[in-house]
Formats: sequence, structure tokens, C-alpha cells
Amino acid sequence: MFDYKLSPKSPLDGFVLEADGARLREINGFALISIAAPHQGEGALKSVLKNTLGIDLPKPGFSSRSETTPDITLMSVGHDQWFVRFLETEKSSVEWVADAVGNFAAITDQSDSWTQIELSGISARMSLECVLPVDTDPSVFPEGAVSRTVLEHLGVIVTRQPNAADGGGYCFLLLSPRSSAKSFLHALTGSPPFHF
Amino acid sequence: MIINHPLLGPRDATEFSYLGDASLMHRPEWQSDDAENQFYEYQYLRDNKAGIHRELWYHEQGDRSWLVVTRNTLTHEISSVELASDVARREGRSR
Amino acid sequence: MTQKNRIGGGLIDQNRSVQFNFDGRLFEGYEGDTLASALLANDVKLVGRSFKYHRPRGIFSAGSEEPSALVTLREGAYSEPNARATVTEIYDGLSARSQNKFGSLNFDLMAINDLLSPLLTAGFYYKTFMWPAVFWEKVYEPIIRQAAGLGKLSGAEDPDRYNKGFLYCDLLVIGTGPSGLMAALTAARAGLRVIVADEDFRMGGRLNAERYEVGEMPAADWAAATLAEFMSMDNVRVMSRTTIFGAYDHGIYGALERVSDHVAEGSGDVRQIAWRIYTKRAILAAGSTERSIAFGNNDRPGVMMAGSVRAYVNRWGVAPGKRVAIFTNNDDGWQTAYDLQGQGVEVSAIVDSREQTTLLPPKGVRVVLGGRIVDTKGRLGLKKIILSDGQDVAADCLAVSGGWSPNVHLTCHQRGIPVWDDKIVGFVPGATLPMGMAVAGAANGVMTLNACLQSGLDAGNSVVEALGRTVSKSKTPKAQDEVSAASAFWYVNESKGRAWLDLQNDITAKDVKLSYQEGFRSVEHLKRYTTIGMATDQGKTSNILGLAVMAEISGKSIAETGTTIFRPPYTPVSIAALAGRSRGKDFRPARLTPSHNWAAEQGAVFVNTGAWRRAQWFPKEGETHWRQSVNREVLATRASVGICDVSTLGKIDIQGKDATDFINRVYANAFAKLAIGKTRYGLMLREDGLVMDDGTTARLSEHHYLMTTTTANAVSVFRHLEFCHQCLWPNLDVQLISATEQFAQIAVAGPNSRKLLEKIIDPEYDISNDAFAFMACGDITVCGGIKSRLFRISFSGELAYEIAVPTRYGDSLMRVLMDAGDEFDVTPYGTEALGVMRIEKGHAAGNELNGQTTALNLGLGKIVSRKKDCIGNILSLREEMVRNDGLRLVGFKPVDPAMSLNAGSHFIGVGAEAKTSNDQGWMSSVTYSPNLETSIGLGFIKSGDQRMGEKVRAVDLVNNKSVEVEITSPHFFDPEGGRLRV
Amino acid sequence: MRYSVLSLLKEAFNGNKGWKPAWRDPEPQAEYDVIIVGGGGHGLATAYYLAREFGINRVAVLEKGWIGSGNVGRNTTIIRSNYLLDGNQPFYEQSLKLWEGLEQDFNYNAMVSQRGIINLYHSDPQRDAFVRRANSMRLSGADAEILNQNTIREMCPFLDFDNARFPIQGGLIQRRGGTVRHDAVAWGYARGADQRGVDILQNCEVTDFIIENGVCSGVETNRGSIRANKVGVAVAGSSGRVMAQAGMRLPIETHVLQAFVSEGLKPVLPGVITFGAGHFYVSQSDKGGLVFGGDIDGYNSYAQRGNLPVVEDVCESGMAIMPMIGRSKLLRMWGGVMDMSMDGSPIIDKTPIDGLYLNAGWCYGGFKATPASGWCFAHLLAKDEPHKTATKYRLDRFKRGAMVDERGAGAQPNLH
Repeated sequence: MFDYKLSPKSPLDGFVLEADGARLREINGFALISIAAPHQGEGALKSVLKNTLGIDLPKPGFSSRSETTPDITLMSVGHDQWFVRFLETEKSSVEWVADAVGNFAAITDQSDSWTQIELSGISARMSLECVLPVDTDPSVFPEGAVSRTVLEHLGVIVTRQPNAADGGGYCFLLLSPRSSAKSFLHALTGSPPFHF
Repeated sequence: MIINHPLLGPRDATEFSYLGDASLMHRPEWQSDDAENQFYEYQYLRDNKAGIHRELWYHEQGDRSWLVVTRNTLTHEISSVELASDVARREGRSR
Repeated sequence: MTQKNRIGGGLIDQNRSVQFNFDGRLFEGYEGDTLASALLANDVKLVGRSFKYHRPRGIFSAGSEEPSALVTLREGAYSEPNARATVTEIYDGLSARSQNKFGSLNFDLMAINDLLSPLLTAGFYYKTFMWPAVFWEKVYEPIIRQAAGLGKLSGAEDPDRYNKGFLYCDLLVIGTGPSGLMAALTAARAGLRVIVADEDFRMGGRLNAERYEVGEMPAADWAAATLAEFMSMDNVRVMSRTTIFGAYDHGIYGALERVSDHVAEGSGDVRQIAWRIYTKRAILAAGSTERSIAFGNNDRPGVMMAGSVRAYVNRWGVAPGKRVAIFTNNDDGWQTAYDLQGQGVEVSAIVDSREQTTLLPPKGVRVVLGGRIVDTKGRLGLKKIILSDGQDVAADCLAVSGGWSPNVHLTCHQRGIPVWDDKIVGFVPGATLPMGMAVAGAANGVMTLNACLQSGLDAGNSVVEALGRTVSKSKTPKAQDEVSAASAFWYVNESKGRAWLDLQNDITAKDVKLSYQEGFRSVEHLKRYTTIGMATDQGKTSNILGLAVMAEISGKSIAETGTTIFRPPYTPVSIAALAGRSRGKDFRPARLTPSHNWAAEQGAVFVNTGAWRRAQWFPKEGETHWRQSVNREVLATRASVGICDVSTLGKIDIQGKDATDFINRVYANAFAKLAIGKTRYGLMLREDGLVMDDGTTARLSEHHYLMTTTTANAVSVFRHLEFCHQCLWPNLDVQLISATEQFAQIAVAGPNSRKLLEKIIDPEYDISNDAFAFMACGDITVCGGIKSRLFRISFSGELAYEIAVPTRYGDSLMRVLMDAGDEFDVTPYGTEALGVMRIEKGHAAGNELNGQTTALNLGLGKIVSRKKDCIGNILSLREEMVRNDGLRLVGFKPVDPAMSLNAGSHFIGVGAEAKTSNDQGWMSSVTYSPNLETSIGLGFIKSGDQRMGEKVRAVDLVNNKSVEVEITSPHFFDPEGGRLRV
Repeated sequence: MRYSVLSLLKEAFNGNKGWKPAWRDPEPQAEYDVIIVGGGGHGLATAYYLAREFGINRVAVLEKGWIGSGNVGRNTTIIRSNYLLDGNQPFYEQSLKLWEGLEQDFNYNAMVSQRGIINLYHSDPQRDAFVRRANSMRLSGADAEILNQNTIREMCPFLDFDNARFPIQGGLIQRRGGTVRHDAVAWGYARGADQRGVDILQNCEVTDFIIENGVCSGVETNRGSIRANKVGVAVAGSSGRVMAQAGMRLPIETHVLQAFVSEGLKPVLPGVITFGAGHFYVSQSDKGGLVFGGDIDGYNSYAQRGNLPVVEDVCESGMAIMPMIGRSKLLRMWGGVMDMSMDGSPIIDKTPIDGLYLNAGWCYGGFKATPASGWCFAHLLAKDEPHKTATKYRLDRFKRGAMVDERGAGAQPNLH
């Protein structure tokens, strides 16, 4: 019935690249909704998240996973600020989060603000050494750890995800601003083992 | 340099932007009698200490916290790092 | 291709022959050779020329301290000037060339300088070349520059790739001699995360150069075994060919790893990696460097450091000479004699400056105690040495040992000052070390093998303990302590001929004396006046001699004279490595607008605005000049409708119960009473009262605003808002987040903009003028339910909107608008047309908001509220900033409409002379207005608001242009703004 | 003794035995007409001009270490007068004119080399700003030209024109700009001042000011108290520290600036080149080293050393405009302390304390200012009124709102 239709585009058109021991791929379909606690409202937000989503507010520098719906993660990205990350559905992601947290947080859609790239494999850590100023040693950067920093002049949020089930090594999710997605990808593929 | 963020632990100073002396938190009252002079001193004059210096850093490429860092300007040794909002509240800056 | 000086043995693989080329001649060496060892094996002694006098230079050392054997490696764009032959690994096909010669290496024309040396003393150039003044650039300097420098850049772009990287560890061990290996082993076995780094390609330090035993095996084998153990441990990273070049704050070290310098170019690998290593602790075990003794003509090829001669024999199986003499002031020099003799090399004499020693002379070797060498002979290479009693000794190699200086360099990088130690006759690390650093072994003045091992063990254990691990009781492997008595003897006073201190910069003992005589007596003055220690080796073997000569003249001790401190880098680091990948197109990231691909398909010309790449204009077929495209875009927009991607503006989402209050405090104009669903222009000041930024802010709901900033200031405004919130008003309930990237925002401007938008906006939304008036904003849906925001704001002065959709739809929205707008001849426009229209409307932009202008300057003085506390309003009232005769932003039109205007022109009164005192202001922005059919400009001129209609000259001296202009209102087009509100 | 080619020849035949110290090493006297605190370029130049131009030679220069140990001995040696604002342009032009005759004036070859300085621009707004600046220069009598890309390419074919992230569009050239052998400036002024009777007192550290009833009448030092009618402080980098002894707070922060030199290379650069899309300026010394620098580290520091991020940033910018330098090697880097003022411009003024005068706030542009700074400070000390080219450098300008803010960065010193 509508004459005109808008079609979505992903930042990197579904990019995938594999090399010795590492794989880079763009991740799509995950909503990122920022929730920020109001002044002195962190306690209340904490309870409501626990009640509605079964998820704990993670410590700074970490993420947490919903006990009831494992697909939902909550990443600490700023003081008094978190990103809820979950698979997008038909329903508006913002409304979905608003239903869960009500007035206990300021809600801002960030789903289109970031490019999401997964780097996995036995060479993943080595690959990051040449771009990422984060100590990814498992002793200090365990599963769920989140770090926000700079990578080749670009802002980045990196989080360690569960290892691949087949023993394929570490798995990192990297978020970087969408407008510079191509430069970000270029930075990642310039590292070993990709060396584009 | 490395700044030991009170929430996030040690972070490379490249993630931060520097502003200057932490006295910049002490913004004068706009309606005081000599407001213009107070604002002048607030904005322009500095102790510029050679030694222990309290200063403001912003975790721009991080969690966006403003921090009050106590650092020796002769050695760069950092002795304390606090969230600026905590300091501001402690110093009684309300609204 | 015979290697006539190869004597066999050593740590090279004589089964693997390597062919290389030096100055056009082909040579053979073996895998494991350096260029220096291979040249020595081939009996090549002369390898370069010195800087000032072009004296013949040979190979002086066997390590990174080398002052003399500098060569240019490889060819063409791969050329690397000033490489040290002593640390260059040879590989098949390597080519190397000698440097700094005019003519051939054997007959260097510039060697004539040497004859003029009485004239060319230290600092001679400060005393002449002054007359006449113009001769400096025209005559003198070109001659001097002709002689400047050593190696030569190819002039071509460096074709190699480089990386930067980041490593983390509990302990960094710098150097892999006995103490370094022992320290690392101790820490590694205790479970610490250890990085072990060494500049050499074969790790082990002096263990590879000596004939010691450690742990009942040859020292080199023990080193190899220890390294093999490291390789098997997950918690140890072994980094050879890696120089720790700098110690920075808080345990951060700079390291250069030479990944592929030892293989032929084009290997595909990066050439080098500049690592930043973050450490909790570091142990400096960098060993020590042998220093020379100054005596007459001690610079001839063949005069070498004694420890280096030993290294060539022991590690590389090369005899640096057929007949070697030794000149020493310490026990260690004798070790060279023993090792040489053990390998069957003839030792012609040991000249020891000391009167006595308990050491046993090697069999058949002439020993001269209390001996002095006063001169040497041999034009291009050493032939004999002359003793103070006039006797001569035949030698084609002289091994000199002036004692060993601890490598304290990295301890100085945070301005630690080394202290003199009489016992070892050298400077040892001072009390103030970089945070987390400890020093072990010879670097700390521990000069014997067994003690070095113990020192490493102790240092390792201290770190283990400090980091909360269990200290084991293990001991050092068995080793012997060698003799190490040293004496202070620096300079043969009775030398015949010049006694050289700095072999690269050609500094003699006489130069130091002259420096003292002329009053340059502090060590820093000495260094700067003579240039001692300022060459590529930074005086690693020579500085101490300069200090010693200075101390002797001044009658002070070296301890009193003091030393200059070492600064990074430890050895020179290629600039490309420090740049990593940030060069060329990758110098900085590029930000692309949501409609970038679409614009590229249209053939748009792009422009950099900060990090963004924006469409500047969209050329159409037949347009031959950019002005045609821009005029068309402007006219079409004003006539019907144009669209432009304006997503680059900063967008800040502001929420919270106190959001209104907060915004009212950060904007200078009133914001307390903005209605929900409305947008308002906001002017933001810095606290000093000058304009920081401007934009529009929309009130989306009771406690929810969306602020826009200029493209350029998005980051700094956000930082400023967080500062205000966290540091000034921490109890306001406000939450801020950037939403710049979230929305694709398209300006739809022109009389038909509403009609166009109505075609795509879902029908339940009424955007008629009544329902959605100028400055309205609201959430809408488009194209069947896509959530969007609509703002009725206008930069162009037309009926206009900005529509924002989630970024993923931005590309599609642009295509849909083009499609739907076909009936209106919709025209995409770029930043140029945007600029034309904003100048026609008199809006300030980047050229006006340059950080030097006040609201009053911009003609916005009236909107700054005096009735509230907001950032900047108090200081904006300072006397000089509210002067009536201050600059005001006004419009300018050429009196002759055919004349064009230039931005950057200054305003000078008609008939007045063009000089600073007559300068009344400047033109900030100009454009050709296709609507007014003339050039127009915005500019700042004194009291401009009171001078409408007055004529002045816009003077552009650098472009030879002076145009008479009339001062007008800055609102050139539709000054009443009627077009906005229809 | 006068330096000339004849003196060199004479001494060459004489075994160089006749050279005398370039300056005396006197004991402090009890009293002087003027004390200059700070034996750097500015302090020594002030003493020189006090003696030479204003006939005041009962002058002592007090230096806590060795003369020239501050920023005059650690900088990138650039001279230029390519300034925008009225308060700056005539002052720096005066300085450049003084450089042009300096060597003959003080009989010391400081290798003033006017091989030109090119500021590259990379965008239209930057071009507009450069045209404005170039016109300011021309209005005050300085030379300035705007060059297009082709001309720059002919002059500097090694720049990256074809593969750059921020392509070079053109440049502003001041042909009279260039470089000077920095140490020689301090030595030349010191020698010239000494010859005119000025006492240069090294290893003489000021520990306090003698201030009674709001009047400064001398200083306490580690070599005893020294009285003077007037005390001028020229200790940029340490101004905050020194003036705190007089109880003053200044509109200045102390920051660290790093500078860099490469190994010696055969000459490739024609003059000074500055990058317009990053922080990088470079020239090549007469010994062949590339001498370059970039931005300050950005935090308050008296530590005289910097950190790696700025080193990397500078090298990135260097590679971005001249990728041929990749295979040359960084030989040495060092850090100096800078008086970063609140508007990026200096202060040459009386203080509220009678008899105490201040020369400060040079940010990282003090070297090129040395002659004019000395001249204007000497003028102020001699006549008690600012020299005509330094009238905008008043201490109270921030209170009045008359900032001289070349960059428009506002009251944040690390942005200037």
C-alpha cells in the first residue's frame, strides 16, 4: 500500500574474512539499547532489571548475561550507563527495553550507532596485539570482560565472549562507531593473520 | 602514563583528555558582588605547582568519567585518582 | 671470494654460505654473520669516512655502540642510511654501500678538510662566515650543507609496512646476558608473565662472545638451553631483534622489533613493529659497553675495542687481524690476548698502561707495562703502533680496552642521574630509577660472571616477592669469576698527532681543551660546543673520554664534572616504525555519511570536513566548472526542493528530570521555557565568554531533549557538557549520550519540501504549516512505519525540514527522496551549496565561529541572557569585550557587482594606506550568490552594525586584489524570513 | 676579542692558544642596577640590549645552572613572523628583523638561515584563514605569499601529494623565515653582554625575592643576597615556580614539549615545513639531522621529559606528509618545559610589585621571539613603559578581556 519502502543496510554488508586461525565477521541483528541510571537511581534500576530480565547490573568493566534469557547481555560502557544487547525482533527494541525498565532509566537507541564485528579463533589474541591497547590475557580479561578504548584512532568497545564450542579459541566482540566502520575494518584486517 | 581509574583500574592516559587544575571545579557564584573578578581568577589564574598537583582528566575514550587525579608534576607519579563527581559532591557542590 | 680471515669455530653455520655485496663487490659470509663480521672475514678494513674530516673509518666494535662502520643498506626506495654494519645480519642478496665520500672510499676528495683541521676547530663556524650577511644563505651555508649528513635518503616513499602493538607483562627483562637470563628464569619459573627482550638476533649477550663455562657447559650453550626452556613456557615471551629503546612513565617501555630486516625485501611481512610494553616491573640487564683510550691517531681502521675483537674471534670465527696488539688499562684486555692466542691468532704485544699486574703474560707475547701508545701508522688501515719510547710494533689490528661502562641509559630516561663509582671506574645507575625498574648485572656495575648470575637471580627473586609469588631457593649455575681489575687511564698525554675521542664527529682531545679554554666548561656546554657524543652512536664509547679530558684540565674528578644524561632512544629508531600504519590514506580514519555510497554513485565530489568525507557538489554532465554545479544546486533548491545529507552534525541525547535546567545553564540564550515539540537555536559560550558552538535543540518530551552541535565541535561540546554535569553540577539529574551515529539526517529544503515529504511520511502525521509550524519537531513514521524524527528547521532560509531515520535506512531514504521527488525535480546538494545558502542568509559557520568571536561580534549580543546563571555570561561582560567599536559581523557586497570577493581580505578605509594601523577587520566567508547574481561576503568590521551603506576596501595583498565593498546587512536573501514560515 | 676569518687564521698558526673565554666567570657584586633572573636566550638578550641600546651595564644575569640550559638549548630552531593578530604580528616582525642583523651586531655566527617556512593547508577554510593571516603579515610589512599546490610540488616534490588522507592544497610561505643555530644565540648574547660589562653568574639560583612594602629591591641566591633597583624575571617554563616566591599566581601553566632529531642525512629539505592537518614541523640542520616537533604532551609537567603517544603522533604526521623519511631514524628526543599561557601569547610587563618585572608565557614559540623579547623587556626595564610592539602583552589583559588568542582556543593552555 506504500509507494515507497526503506530498506536497511548493514555497515559492512555482512563482511566475513577467514585466515590462519582467525575469523572476522560482521554481526548484524543485535539491538544495542543504552540505559542510564537517573541521579541516585542505580539501586532501583538494579532491582527492576533483576526482576524483569533476570539480569544483574555488571561491575564496571564487565558484562552480565540474563539468567532467564541467555541471549540478553548487559554491558557496562560508562559510569551509570550500560548497553542492553539482544537479538532484534519485530517489536521496537527501544520499546522492548522501556517495557522492562520503565522510568528507572534513560533509554537511548544505539543499535545504529555501532558496527559490530566478531573476531574469533586461536590467533585472535595475536591479531589484536597489533591494534588494541588492552591486555587480553585470560587472567585479566576473562569471559564477559568489557573494555572501552582507542584502536587505530577509533573508539572501540571490546568484550570477550564465550569461546567457540569446538575449541576454536577466543572470541571477541568489537564495537566501533558506524560512520568509520570501513576504517575500523581496515585496521583489523591490517593485522596478522589477515594482513590485507 | 597510566591512570588508575577508580572503577576500571589502570588505563593508558591516551584514553583521556586533560583539562587542567582541579580548581576549575570551583566555579564562582554568579551573583556575588565581585563576580567578574572571581570568574577572572577562576578562569585564568593557576597555582601551577611544581610538585603535587590536583587536576582534571576526562575518560573520553572510556567510560566518560571526569576524574580528579593527584599527580606530581616533577615526577609524574600519581598518588590518587577519584571520580570528579564524588569530589564535587563531597565539596558540597550541589546543583 | 675467499674469507681469508675466517678461522673457524664460533656460532655461525659454515655450511650455509651467504652472498652479499659491498660497494659493488660480491662477498661471501655465513649464516649468523653480521655485515661487520663478514667484511672482516674478507679482510675489508676500510668501510666509511668520518663526518668532518673524512678520515678513513673501519669497524670499531661488534655491537650497537658502533660509531664508525655506518653503511647504507639495500637499494632504491628500500635504502636505509646510517645502518650499523656491526648489527646488520647478512642475507643472500644484501647490498651495502659506504657513505660520506666524495669520489671513492679510498680517495675521498673531502679528506682535504683534514689538512685544514687547525682552522676547523671546535666551534670555528661561530666565529666566521658572518660577512656580508647575505652570503650565509647564498655562499657559506650551501657549502656547509654540501658536506652535511652521512647517509642519503632515497627521496622515495618507504615501501615497507610497519605495525605498532601493545604487550603486557609482570616483568620485562631487558638484555639476555647472564644476569638477564638468570633474572628471567627466576621469574618465569615462579609463574610470572615475563617478556625477555634483546637487541641481538642471537640472544645471550656476552655469553656468546666469551669462552666461559656456565653450568658445566659452554656459556653459549647454557644461554641457548635457558632460552629453549623459555620457549616451552606459556608465560614467557622471548623477543630477539628487539631493542627496548625508551623507559616511559609508569612502567611503559618502547620497543622496536626488527621483524624482517634480516631477510630480503619484499618478504610480505612487516618490516618492524614498535611495541608499547606495559610492565609491572622491569629488570635492566643491558650489560656494559667497552670504551676506548685516546691516543695519537687512534682512529685508523684496525683500531678496535678489545672485547669486540674477542667477540669476532669467539662468536664469529673471524680474526680481525693477522697480527693483533693490545692496549689496555684493565685486566679484561688481557682476556682478548688469551682468546686470540687460543685461536691461533698472533698477538704482537700487550701494552698495559698500568705499572704492574699479576696476570700471566701469554706465551711469547711482548708485554709493555706502564706502556703508552703515542701514535699509529697506516693510511687506510693500521700497519704499526708507536710506543712512547719511540719503539714501534707491527700490528694490523689494535685491540683497545679502556674499561667497561655500565649501560645505564634507560635508567636516565626519566632524568635519573648516574653516579660515579671509583671501584669500577665508571658511572653506575643513580638512586632514582624509573618506577618499577631494577638494574642487574654489569649494567649495575657488577663486572664478573658469577656475580652477574647472582645479581640476576636476586633481582628476579625481588620481583617474584614484590608481586606476591613464592620465592624458590634455587641457586645460580656454576660459573667462574674472571679477573676484572680496572684502572682510570683515559688519555695518552704525550700523544703524537691528534687523539680522537668521538670517531664519528671527529672530536679530538684538543677540541675539548679548546672548549674549556673558551669557557664552555659545563658538560652540557662541552657537548654542545664540540658536538661530542651527538653522532648516531650518541657517544656510547666516547662520552666518558670527553668527560675525563675535561676533568683533567679543570683539575676536578669525573664525579665532580658529572655527565650529560642519556635520553631516548637507546639506539636510533626508524620514523616509519613509530608511525606504524598511520600514513598515507590511513593517516587518520575516515567517517562516511549514511548516504556515502549513494553519493559516490551520483559522481559526487567529496571534501574532508574534519574526519568526515562529505559530498561537496554533484556534477552533472556538461558542467565544466564546479561553480556551475553549485549554482544549479542552489537555484534548484530555492526554486523547488533540494536534499542534503546533514548527518554529520553532532547530536546529543539529553534526558533527566533536570534536563531543562541543565540546558538552560549551558546555553547563553533563554531555554527554560521551550515547549515540548519545539526546537530552538542555542548559542553556547565558553566560560571565558567567547562563542564555543551553536546549534538547535529540540524538546522531545518533558525530560528529553536532542541537542545538535556543529560538525566540528561535536566531541568538544559533549566533553564540555559532561564537565558541567560531573564537575560543576553533580546533583542534577541528567543523562547524556551521543546520538550522532544513530541517525541519518537529511535536510529537505525548498518551497516543495513539504510536498515531497508528504509523499513518504505516513498519512497519520500532519505536517501542514498549521499543524507543524516553523521550529516544530516530533516523532513520526515514514514509508509504512519506520520510526523517524522530523524537525522543521532551516539553514537555507527556505521552507525546510530535517528528517532523521535510523542510520541503517539512510542510504535508502536518500534514494526514496530522489525517487519521490522526481516530479519536483528534486536536486541533491552538497556542502558548497549549503555554504552558499547560509551566506545568503547571513548565518555564522566555522569561519565565523573560530574561537575568537563573542556573541556581540556575531551580532547575537542581544540573545545572551543576563537573567540567569549560564556558562560564559559573566566573563562575556569584560570591558574590552563589550566595546562599542568592537568587531561586528555584517555583510559585504562589491560596489561593482562584477567583482568577486576573497575570504581573508582585510578591510581598509577607501583611500587609506594598507597597513596594520588602518586594519578594520576581515572577510570571513565569501561566495557567489546565484540569486543575487553577485559575489557576497560575511566579515567582521569595527562598529559594523553602525556603518550600513559605508564603503571600504576589501584588500587581499597576497592575491593582489583590492575591491571596494559596501557594508550591508548580513541577511542578503529574504531578510524578513517569509520563505521559512509558509 | 673580535671573531673573524682573520682571527681564525691567526689562531690556526698559533696552535689556537690565544682564544679567550667567551665570557667571564665573575663573582656576584652586592648591587646592580638591574638583575635579570634567568640565563636563557631571553634573559641574556635582555641584558645585551640593556647594555647596548639603553646604556645600562650594571647588570647581572643570574642562572641557576649553565647559561642556555633552558629552551634556547632545546628547541626546533625555527624563526618566523607569520602571525595573525595585531598584538603579535608587529612584535614577531620586529624580532625577525633583529635576527636578520644579529650576527654582525653581536659578532657571533648563529647561522641565521632564511631558507623559508611553508605552512601547508589542506582545506578551503584553512586556506581562508591562511589568506587572512598572510594579509595581516603583509599589512605589518612582513613578507608572505600564498602558494598553490603546483608550486609547492615543485619546491618539495617529496611531499605526499597523491596518496594523502588530507591532500595538500597549497601553502603559506614566508621566505624570510628559517632556522638559527639555537645554542649559539645564547652564547652570542652572553658574549656580547659580557663584553659590555654585564656579569653572567652561572650556578646562581634565586631562592627568594627581597620585597619590602610592595617594592622589590633584590634577590636572595645560593651565592648570597644581591640588591638591585629592578629585577626582571625571564625564566619561561619555570615562571610559575619563580613568581610564586613573590606571591604571585600567573595565567600560566607549565607543560612539556618534546622535540626530535634524526641521524645526519644529506640535505633534502629546502626550509621549514609545517603540516596543516596534524602536528608536525620540520627542518634540516646544517649537520644534516631532521629537526622536528609536534604538539605538547598536554598535561602540566615540570619533568622535562615526555611520553610515547606524542612521539608516535609526531612520527605519524611526519610520515603523512613526507613518507620518504620512514627509513631515517629518530636519534634523540627530549622534553622541555613551557610556560603555556591562557591565550597562547606572552607577557612582558611590570608586576603589581614595584621593581619586579616579568617576561613570561612564551608557550612553545619563545625561541623566535628571543631578540624582540630581549629588546622589549630591556625597553620596559629601562623606561618603565612597554615598547610599542609589545603593548598588547600586558598582565591584566585577561581581566580586561583583551586576550591575544591566535588559535581561538580560549583559556585552556594545552590547546594553544
